[in-house]
Amino acid sequence: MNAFVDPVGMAGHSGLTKGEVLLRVDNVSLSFGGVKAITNISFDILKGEVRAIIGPNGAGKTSMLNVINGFYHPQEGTITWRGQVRRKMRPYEAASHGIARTFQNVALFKGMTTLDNIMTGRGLKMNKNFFWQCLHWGPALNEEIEHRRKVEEIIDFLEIQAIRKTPVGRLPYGLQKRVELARALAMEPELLLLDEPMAGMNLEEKEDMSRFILDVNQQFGTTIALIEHDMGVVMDLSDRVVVLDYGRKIADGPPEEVQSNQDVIDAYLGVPH
Amino acid sequence: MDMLYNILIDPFVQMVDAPDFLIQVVWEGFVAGVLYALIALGFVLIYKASGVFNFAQGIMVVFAGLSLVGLHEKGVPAWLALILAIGIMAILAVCIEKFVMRPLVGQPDIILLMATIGMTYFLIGLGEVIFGGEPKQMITSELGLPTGSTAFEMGERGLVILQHIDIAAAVIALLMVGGLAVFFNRTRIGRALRAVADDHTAALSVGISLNQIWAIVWFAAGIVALATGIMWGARSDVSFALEIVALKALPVLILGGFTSIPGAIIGGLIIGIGEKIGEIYWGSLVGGGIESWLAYVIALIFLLFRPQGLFGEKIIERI
Amino acid sequence: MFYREAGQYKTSYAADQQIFPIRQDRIGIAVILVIALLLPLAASEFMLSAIAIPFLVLALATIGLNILTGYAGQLSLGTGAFMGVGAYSCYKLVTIFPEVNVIVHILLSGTFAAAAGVVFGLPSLRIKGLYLAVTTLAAQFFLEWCFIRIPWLYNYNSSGAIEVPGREVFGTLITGPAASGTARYYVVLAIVVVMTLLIKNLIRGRVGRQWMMIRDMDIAAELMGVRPLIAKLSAFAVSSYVCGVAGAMFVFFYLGASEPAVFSITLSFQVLFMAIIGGLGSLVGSFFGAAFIWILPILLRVGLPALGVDVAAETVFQVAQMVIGALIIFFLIVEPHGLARLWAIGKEKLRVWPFPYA
Amino acid sequence: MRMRTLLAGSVLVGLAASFAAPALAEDSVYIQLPTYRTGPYAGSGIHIANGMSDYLAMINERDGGVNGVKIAFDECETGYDTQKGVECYEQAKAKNTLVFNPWSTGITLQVIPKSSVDKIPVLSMAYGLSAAADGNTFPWVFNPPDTYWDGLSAIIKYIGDQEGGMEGLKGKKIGYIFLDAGYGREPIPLLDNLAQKYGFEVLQYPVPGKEMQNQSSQWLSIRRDRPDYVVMWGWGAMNPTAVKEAVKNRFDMSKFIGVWWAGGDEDARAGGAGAKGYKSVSFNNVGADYPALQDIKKLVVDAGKSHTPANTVGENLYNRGVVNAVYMVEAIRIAQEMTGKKVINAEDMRVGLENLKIDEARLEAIGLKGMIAPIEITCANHSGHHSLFIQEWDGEKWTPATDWFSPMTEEVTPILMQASKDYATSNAPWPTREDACPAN
Repeated sequence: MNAFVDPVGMAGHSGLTKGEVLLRVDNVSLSFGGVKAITNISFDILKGEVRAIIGPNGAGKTSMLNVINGFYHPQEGTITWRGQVRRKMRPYEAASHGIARTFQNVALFKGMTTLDNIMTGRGLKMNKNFFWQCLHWGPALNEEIEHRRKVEEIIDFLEIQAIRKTPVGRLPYGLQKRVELARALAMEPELLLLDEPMAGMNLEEKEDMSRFILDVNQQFGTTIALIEHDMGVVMDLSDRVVVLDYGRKIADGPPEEVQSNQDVIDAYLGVPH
Repeated sequence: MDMLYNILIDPFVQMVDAPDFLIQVVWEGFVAGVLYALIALGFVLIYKASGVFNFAQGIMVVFAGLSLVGLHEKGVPAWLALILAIGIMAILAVCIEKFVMRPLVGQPDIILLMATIGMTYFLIGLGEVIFGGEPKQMITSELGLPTGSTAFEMGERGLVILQHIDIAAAVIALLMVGGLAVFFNRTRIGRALRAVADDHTAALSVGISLNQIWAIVWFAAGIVALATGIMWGARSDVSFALEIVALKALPVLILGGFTSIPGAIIGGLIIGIGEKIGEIYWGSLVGGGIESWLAYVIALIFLLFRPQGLFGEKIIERI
Repeated sequence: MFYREAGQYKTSYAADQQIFPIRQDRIGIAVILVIALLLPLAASEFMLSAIAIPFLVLALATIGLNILTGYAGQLSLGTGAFMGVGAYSCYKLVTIFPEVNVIVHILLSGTFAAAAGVVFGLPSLRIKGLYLAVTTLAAQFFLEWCFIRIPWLYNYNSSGAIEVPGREVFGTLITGPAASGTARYYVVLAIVVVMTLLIKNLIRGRVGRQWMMIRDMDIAAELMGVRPLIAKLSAFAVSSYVCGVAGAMFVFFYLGASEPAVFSITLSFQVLFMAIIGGLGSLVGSFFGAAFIWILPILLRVGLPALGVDVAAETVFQVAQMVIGALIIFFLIVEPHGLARLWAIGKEKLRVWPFPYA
Repeated sequence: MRMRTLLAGSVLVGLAASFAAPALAEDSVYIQLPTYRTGPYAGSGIHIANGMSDYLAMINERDGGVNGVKIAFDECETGYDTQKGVECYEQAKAKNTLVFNPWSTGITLQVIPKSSVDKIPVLSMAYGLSAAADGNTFPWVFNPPDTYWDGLSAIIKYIGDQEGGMEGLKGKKIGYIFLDAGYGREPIPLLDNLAQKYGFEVLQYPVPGKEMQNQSSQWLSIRRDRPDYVVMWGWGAMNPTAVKEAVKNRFDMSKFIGVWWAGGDEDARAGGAGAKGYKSVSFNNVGADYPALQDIKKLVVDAGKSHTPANTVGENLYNRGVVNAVYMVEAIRIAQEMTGKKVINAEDMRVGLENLKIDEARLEAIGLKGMIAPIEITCANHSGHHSLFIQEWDGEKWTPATDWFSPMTEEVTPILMQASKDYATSNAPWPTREDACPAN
C-alpha cells in the first residue's frame, strides 16, 4: 500500500495533467440491509477541476463520498482511480493514495490543539521509527520540525495563526471548519473531498471559505469534490455539478446547464415521483 | 490423541453416562445463572435510564443483605427488617441521585463509571463501620423462605437434588422480571423511564423530571440488589466477599447487551450454565478452577462475532 | 506576577516544541528533581520504602495505563495482570540469567508484558468502550490464573510465591531484602524519570498523535491514513510494556516477594483510579493520581491515630476508605478531568495573578 | 483558613511523631499486631485479632505486664492485602516491634526475606512457609506448633485410623478442596507422596479466590467423583460456603475434614443442623472455662476494655488468637530470663522464641492447662511437629473427637528439609545462620 507514498513531499501525486480523468465511478450501488442508499451511479472527476455533488437531504451525497474514500464498500460497481480499477480498499489506503476529506459534522480531534490537529495530516509523510520517536532527537526532531514548517505555511495560508495552540474543542464552529480544511490540506492530497464545507456559516465566513477553496484549487492544483447546499456557492465555485436524488443521478454537467434541468428543479421543489 | 479424546469425546460420554448428574449440573448452572441475571438486571435498570454503568451494584447487594440481617440481629422482627431494608435502599437511592448523579449529569460515561467505583469504596467503608466485617448468616427461614430440599431418584444410583431456596430464587427472579416488564410498559413512570433512556434532553423537554426518575431507578436497582443479597446470602452467607461475585455480572452484560432486560436473563443463563458445564466436564483437563475466567472468555469470543451483543442491533457506523 | 512568560520569545520551532517552553516551569521541574535526589538524606526508611518507592512505581504504572486509556482511548481493567506478566518474566529472567545486570532484566521484562498486551489487545479492533473494558477483564483473570497454575513461572516453589534474590549493580546491592531503601529508591527514581521522558517524547510525536486520533475519533483517524490495527496494538504494546516494567519494579524494589494475589483486579482498579483522578491523558496527572491514591490513605491511617484520635485500627482503615471514596466522587464533580486539569487551571490563574483577568 | 493551617500543621507534627520511634516508657515493650477486621477474610480475622489483643490486655491488667514490663501493642489493619501488610511491616519496623505476626501466608512470604535483614522475628503460628520450620535456614522465622504438612499428615493418619489402619487407605479416594493460592497448594506435594505410599487416590478441587462464595462446581464434581473423604484447606468466606455446599450435596459430614483454619465456629454453624459431624484438625481446645480465659472475661471483656462480644470468648478462632499471644508473652518471659534484661529488644525476642518451652507445669501456671499441648521450640526446629487432635462439630460447638496424637514427623521432615534447601538455593545468596544450631 505504500507504493504511492513519496516520503519527501508531494506524496501521492500521479503526474496526471489537468483535464485527465482522475477518478471514475461506474454503476455503483450501495445498500444497508434492505435500504438502498445509492443506486447505479456513474460519474467522473477530472484532474484539477472543482466538482460539486448536490441534491436534497438523503440523496446519498455523503454516502457517495464515503464510497470514494473507502469507508463504505459498494455492493456493485467499480471505482477507477488514476486509471486503475480499485477493488475493496480500506480508508487508510485511500488516504495514502492522496484522497483527503473534511466532514459534514466537524470531525476534528477534540482533545488536541489546532497545531496538533493539522500535524496529524502530516502523519503519512513522517516515517522516522519508533526509537527515534522515543528520543525525540536527531532525525526524529528534524522530521518533526520540517513538517512543522509545512504546517505553519498552511496555518498562514488559512489565517489561523492566533489559534495555533488552542484546543480545537474551544473554537467556534466556523474556525473548526477552517482547521479541518487545514488538516486535510496538510495531507497535500491529490483529491480533496469537502462535505458541506460551509454548513452553519455566516455570510462572511462563507466568503472566506469560498476564497480558500478557490485558492487551494488554483494555487496547489488540487482537485476538489464538494457537497454543498448553498446553490450560490456551488454555482460560483464549481466547474461541473452532479445532482443526486433518492440515491440516483438525475443530472450531470456545467452549473448553468444543471440549473435549468427540469428534473433538478422538481427534485428541489419536491414534485412527487 | 488421548488429549483430543479427553477434549472432544470423553466429556460427552460422561454426560450420557450420568444423565442425572448432567441434569444436576444444568440445574446448578441455571440457579447460578438466575443469580447472575439478577445482579445484571440491577446494572441494566440503571444503564437503561441514565447511561451509567453502575459498578456499585455488587456492593449494593452486600449492603442490602447486611442491612436486613444486621437489623434482624438488633432484634427487629424479620418482616419489619425487610421493610426497613427496603427503606434503607430508598434512602440510598435518593442520596445517590442527589449527591452523585445530579452534580455529574452530562459527564462522559467513564466519569460516571468512576463515580460509581468511588461509591463502592464509600459503601464498603460505611458498611463495615456500621455492620462490622464479619460475615452474617442470612435469615432464610425467618423470612419465610423454604430451606429444605427435594431429591428425585433417577435410575439405580441417580439422584437429582433440588434445593427449595434455589427454586424460590428462580421464582422470585421471574416475578421480578415480570414485575419490571409491567412497570416499564404499563405505568406512567415506566413510560417516562423509557423516554429518558432514549433521550435525556427530549425527556426533559416534555416535562419529565430526570431527578425523580433517577431516584426511582436507583431504588428499583436497590430492590433487585436486596433480592439478590437474600438469595445469594442464603447460598453462602452475607459478607463483603460477595461483592466480588458481582463481577460475574459483567460478562453477562456484554452477552445480553447493557440495555436489554431479557438479554440480562438469557445472558445470565448462558453464562451460568456454560461455565458450570465447562468447569465440570472440561475444567479438570487443566487442573480445574477455570470458572474464574471462563465466563469472560465465553463473552469475549461471543463479542468477536457479534460486537453488538445478543439483543443489540447491528451497528452501522456513520460519519 | 512571577509565573509569567512575557518576554520569553521562541526563535525556532525546536525551542517552541520543548517539553517545558516556559522558563519558570523548567526551574520548577529542576527544583523537584533536586528535592527528589536529596530526599533520602531527610526521609526515614519508612518514607522511602513504604511511600516514595511504591508511589514512583505506581505512577509509572499509571502512565502505562494512561497511554492506553488516556491517549489511545482504550479502556482497560487488566493493568494488574500486565504488571504481573512483567514481574513474573523478570523473576524468570533473573533466575535463568543470574549474571546479567538486573536492570537489564527489568527493562526486558516489559517486552513480555507488551506481547501479552498485544494478544489481549486484538479484540479492541472490533470491540469498543465498556465492552472492551469487560473483555480486558478476561485478560486479568486468565493471566492471574496462569500465575497460580503454571508452576514453572515461580520455579516450582512450594509456597507458590516468587522471592527477589539480591543483585548488585556497580557494587551496590539494589534488590533483595538486604538492599537499602536509598539504593532501591535511586534506581526506581532513575528508571521512572527516564521512562517518563521517553514516553513524553513518544506522545508529542507522530506515534502519540496517532493514538490521540484513534481516541478522539477513530473513523476520522482511519480516513486520514491511520491504520487502526497498528495504532491500537502499538498503544497496547507500549502501555503494557510500561506496566510490565512497573510490575517488575513493584516486586523487585518494593514488595521483595510476591504471590499472584498481588496482581489481582484490585491493583487494576487502583491504577485506573490513579489515572482518572490524576487526569486521563496527562503525564503529570499520573503522578498526582498516584500520590492521591497511594499517599493519602497512608497519611490518613498513620495520621489519624497520631493526631490523638483514638480509634481502632480497622475503623481508621474503614474511615480512610470512605474518605477516599467520597473524595473520588468530590473530585469528579469538581473537576471531571482530574487533578491535572486543576493544576492547569491553577497555572493559568497564576499567570495573570494578581489580576483576575489578563 | 487558620483552622485549616492549624489542622495541616498538626497532621504534619503527628506524622513526624508517628514515624519516629515511640518514646517508650522505661518498662514497656512494643508489639504491633497486624490484623484484618475488614475484607473477605474478616470473618476469620476478627476472632483471631480479638483473642490476641484481649490476652495481651489481660496480661497488662492482671500482672502489670511481663515481669513488670507492660506490653504496649496496637493493631495495624491489613485487610489480608499484601500491599497493606508490607506497609504495616515497615511501620512496625519503624516503631521497633518485638515480633511481627503477619496472619496471612502472602504477607509472611513477603516479610521472611526482610526479617533476617531487619532482625525482626516473624511468628507465623501454624501458617506461612512450612519450610521455615528449619531453624538453621530461617533463624528469624517461627511457625509453631505445626506446619501445614504436619496438619495434612495428621488428617491422613486420622483417616487411616478410621479405615482400620494405614493399609485401609489403599484404593480409597481422597478429595482435596483448597483455596487456589500458595496456601492451598503447599500441602499438595506431601499429599501426593502419601498417596503413593499408601495407595490412595487424590482428587483436587481448587477454589479460585474470587469464587470463594460460588463453589457449586467444585461440590458437583465432588458428588460425581464420590471421594471417600474430603480434606479442606480453606480460609475466610470459603469455609462457610464449603460447609453449606457439602450439606446441600448430602456429603457425609463425618468424612469432611478441614485444616485448623477451616475450623471456625461460624464456618461450621453456616451449615446448620446438617453440619453436624464436620471435623477439623486443631491444636487448641475450645471453651472459656480455662482460668486464663476467665481472667480475660473478667478483666478485659466484661470490664468493657475490648470490643469482643462476650459469647465469642472460647470459640475456636478466638482461643487460637489467645494461643498466639501466649507464645509471644512466654517468649518475652524466657527472653528476659536468658538475657537478664527487663526491657528486651527484637533480637532478644528471637532468642526467647527459639528457646520457647511451655510444659504442663507452665500451662497450669498460665491457666491454660488442657487447652493446648505442651510445646517446645528448638534452635533447629522452629515448628516442632507437636501433637494435634481432631475436633468435631456437634451442631452447637466443637468437641474433641480424638486424643492428642502426633503427626507423621518422619514423612514431613524430609520434604520440609528439601523445601528449605530449595528456598535457600533459589534465593542465593541466602544469609547463613551466624550461630549454627548444635547438631542433635
